[in-house]
Amino acid sequence: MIIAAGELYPIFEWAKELLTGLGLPEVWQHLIIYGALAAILFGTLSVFALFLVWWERKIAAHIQQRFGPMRVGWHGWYQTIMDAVKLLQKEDIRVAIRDKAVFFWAPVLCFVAAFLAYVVMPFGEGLIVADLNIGILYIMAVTTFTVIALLMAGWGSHNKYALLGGMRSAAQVVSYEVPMAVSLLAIVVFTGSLSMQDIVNSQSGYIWNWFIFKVPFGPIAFITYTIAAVAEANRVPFDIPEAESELVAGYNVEYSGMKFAMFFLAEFINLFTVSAIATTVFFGGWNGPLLPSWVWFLLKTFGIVLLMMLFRWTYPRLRVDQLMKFAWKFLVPVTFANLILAGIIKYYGWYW
Amino acid sequence: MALRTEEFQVNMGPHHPATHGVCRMVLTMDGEKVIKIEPVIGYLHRAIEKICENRTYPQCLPLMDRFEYVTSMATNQVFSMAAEKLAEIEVPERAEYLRVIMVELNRIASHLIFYGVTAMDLGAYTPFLYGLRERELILDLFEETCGQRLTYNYIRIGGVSKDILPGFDKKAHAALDTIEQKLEDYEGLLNENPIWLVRTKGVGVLPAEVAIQYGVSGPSLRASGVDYDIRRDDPYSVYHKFDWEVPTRQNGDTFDRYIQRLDEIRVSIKILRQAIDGLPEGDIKAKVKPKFKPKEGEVYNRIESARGEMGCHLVSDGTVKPVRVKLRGSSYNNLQAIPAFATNCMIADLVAIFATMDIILPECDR
Amino acid sequence: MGVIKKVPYFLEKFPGGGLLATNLEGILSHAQASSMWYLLFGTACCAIELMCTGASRYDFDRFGMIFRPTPRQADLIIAAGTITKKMAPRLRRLYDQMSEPRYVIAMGGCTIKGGPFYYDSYAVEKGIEHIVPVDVYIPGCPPRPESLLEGCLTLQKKIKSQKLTDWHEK
Amino acid sequence: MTREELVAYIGSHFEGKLTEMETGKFDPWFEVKAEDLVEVCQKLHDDENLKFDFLCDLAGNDTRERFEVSYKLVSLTLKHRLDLRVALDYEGAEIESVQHIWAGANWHEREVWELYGINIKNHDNLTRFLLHDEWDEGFPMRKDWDGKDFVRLPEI
Repeated sequence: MIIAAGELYPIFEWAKELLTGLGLPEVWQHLIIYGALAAILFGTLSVFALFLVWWERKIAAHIQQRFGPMRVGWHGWYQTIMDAVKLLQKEDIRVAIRDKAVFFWAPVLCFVAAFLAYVVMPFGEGLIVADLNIGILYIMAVTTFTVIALLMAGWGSHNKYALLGGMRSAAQVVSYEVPMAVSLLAIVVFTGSLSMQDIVNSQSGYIWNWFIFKVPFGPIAFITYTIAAVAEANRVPFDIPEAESELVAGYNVEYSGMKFAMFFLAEFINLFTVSAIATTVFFGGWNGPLLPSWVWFLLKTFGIVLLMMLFRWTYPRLRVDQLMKFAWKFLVPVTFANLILAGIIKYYGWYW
Repeated sequence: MALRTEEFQVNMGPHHPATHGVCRMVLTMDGEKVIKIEPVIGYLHRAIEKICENRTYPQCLPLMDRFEYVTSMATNQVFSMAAEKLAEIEVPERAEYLRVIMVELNRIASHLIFYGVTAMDLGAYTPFLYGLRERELILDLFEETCGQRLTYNYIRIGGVSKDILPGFDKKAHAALDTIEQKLEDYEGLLNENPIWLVRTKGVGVLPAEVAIQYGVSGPSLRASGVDYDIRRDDPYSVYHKFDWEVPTRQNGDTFDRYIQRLDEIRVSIKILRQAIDGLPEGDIKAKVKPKFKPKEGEVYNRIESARGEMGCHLVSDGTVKPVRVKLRGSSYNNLQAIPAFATNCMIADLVAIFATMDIILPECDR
Repeated sequence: MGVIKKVPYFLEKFPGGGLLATNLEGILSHAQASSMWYLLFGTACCAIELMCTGASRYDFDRFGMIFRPTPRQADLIIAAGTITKKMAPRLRRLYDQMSEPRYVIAMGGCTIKGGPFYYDSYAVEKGIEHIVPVDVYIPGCPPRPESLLEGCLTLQKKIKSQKLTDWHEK
Repeated sequence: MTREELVAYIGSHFEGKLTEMETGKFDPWFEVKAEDLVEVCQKLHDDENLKFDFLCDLAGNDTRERFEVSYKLVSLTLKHRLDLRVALDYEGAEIESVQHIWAGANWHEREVWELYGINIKNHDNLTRFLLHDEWDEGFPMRKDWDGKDFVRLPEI
């Protein structure tokens, strides 16, 4: 069992004992436990995504001096649940001229890819599904699935706007993958490990042990990472794949009902993912006093999500060529310089 | 080996979020680049000119509101002025002042919509709501004066329909102060925003010669460096009594067209303050017979609306119905000029250009 | 129709399932009514009032109504403004592209019966009920934001009073 | 140039091709023959002292006896205004395009062609754009036009 010590450890220990008591072979035990874990993760993250949608609408509303959803529940707290139930009821429109398989699998792939990253995400002390020793590399790899899904959606819809959106998203995500990975690498160079758990552990102790404060390259890496992450999550100012005023709705222009809901939720789960990575790598992950570790993790993550939401409701969007220029001519050199700086600092030990 | 590439056609509109109504543009695209633009209009052609020939002069006025609903005060004014010129009616001074007040307030409201919509087309949703929020202050003033929020029918032949209520001046001054204060917020939100600057500066440059060739008028023309404002160069109403100047910009790019309109809000506020303070006492309407019959003749009357030159060519044969009402909307020419200078831009820039030219479709289609 | 609509029929086959189905029906129509996403469709004057209703002072979002640029994801089409004969096929097409269940609000005099262009305009469609089925009519030229909100609430009431059997017809 | 100077200047420089009309109480109105139109417009546009570089509006009109097409010109640099009018016979009404002088005339001429049925010579894009695609009821702005959706309101 990879689940290490943590607050929920006794529960898993108990479950394991129960299963052993039933006399199941070990393969079945693992299957059941991982199945349960997957279900728990799926449930929690779906709830997070629903919450984030509502939260974003409220934040946007209050920035714009409105109220936002008010009618269903206290301050409309179950508005997004209602939206989801409504989307479930909607007719599933399949465009007549479409690439059938691609059109069908695109939202599924997008939705699944959004969850994959959580395999190695340390939610709390010991709350990690699998502490892979290539943790960050794995995350970088699986989050890129999203771009394939969006490209598939754009291609399969047989719609010019969708195709343009898909192409834009491919260009954008591929470009911003580089600065994102390199800015994370600066931290990896420092810790010497790709494992998420190790990264969190090396920031334990006091607040100045967090990488954003600990090392001079930390803040730079955080800023470059945040910019790239916003682009990765397809949000304003980098929301060109679904730019409303240009491409109507971009890649999801032909999707209705539940398929659209999948894209929609995946977008918010991606937002949560990139924020969670930032928390883990720069803000000490679940480290924190008094409160349980997972509470700290969520607090920090939601803080970063809030930052990204504030970006969204204040900035205009960039043009596609400017976006590329910014990635390749500014972010990539800066992140590489930062990586070299990290190496030098690590080599000479200029940190506390 | 070179890959074979193909141009493709995109049909932008008639229902598209960025066309502000029902303009359709057939774009030939090379990837993201627009290499040919063909505007198609007529989706809102309601035959207002034909209907006007079928109605009496006062009955035409409500249709004028629908001709250009964003600045309906100006459309009322242009028609009323043309009819007054034909009938040789002298408008009382108070009515002229009230007209100036209402038209200038309406101009501000229109530019606030412009501000919001342009920001929304460039991806920033919040300024859109800010713009509309301040616009509501102006609509409140209109509502208490003439009872409508959008289609006022306030400026009538011979004067205005109702006098302002007591306390209007205080409310108007308060609204103007708020708007002036919020203008700084707007500029802080966008003008110093690097993303906004790279999106607008140097994008979609409209050279002055092209603008004049195509008959582009109003703020879009002045942003290209042509100093021409009908309020000053062909004075009508009481504009010559106020102290104001015409702002111009030199570059003619998207940014200049945007900032030009914010400058014009300031000018309008300046005019408005003087007009509200200097409002004379007197009648609000000249004596006009219920059966309004102008003399036989022909007149072309032009005023400066929020989008540029608005004209009304009125032909009368001495009966109660006009023979011909031709309305000249500035968007008609402004839209026509877009293919001339916007070709070979990105599709995102086209949206920005379309927004900053401030095209309102009913003005084109009528 | 979404999969979930088949569930009530399935439930009714079991004893006591009718009660469940009724509750489910309530929940489903409540969900529909409280998240009506409207299509950004405005042609003339009413579009400005539609914009104002979406803006800060009147705030559509309170009722869970947000705009969607694409008809596929919209539940409600607020036909705001004059529909001309040239525009009519496009409106029909947009309506056809929307996914069921879909609703139409005719906003303003022009969409009801041609409005000020009724008698003598050769280009205006005299009422959009010739083109699309209309659920709620809102008179006015243009209607005030309050009356638009009232119209939306009326539509909510209508949706909430729908029965399962209605869905087949709609 | 003031109004009087403008009228005098035009009177002396256009060899009688422009005749002033009574109706011009506000801006000077001139009548020009259809065959002289392009030449006159070109001269109005190019003349150093006139420089009418801005075409505000181009409107057709049906007076029941004849068609009229009017051109409203402004000089943005010299700030003076002038209106031109061309009278055309009802049968075979035809006029030369001025879009090579003022590019903005393009759509206005198209509109005149579409709504009045006045043919425009040398126009590069005479296609229908205001009326809907299946339109077959003739030219709606003509006075004698009577379409099925058009109810003439009673005379007062």
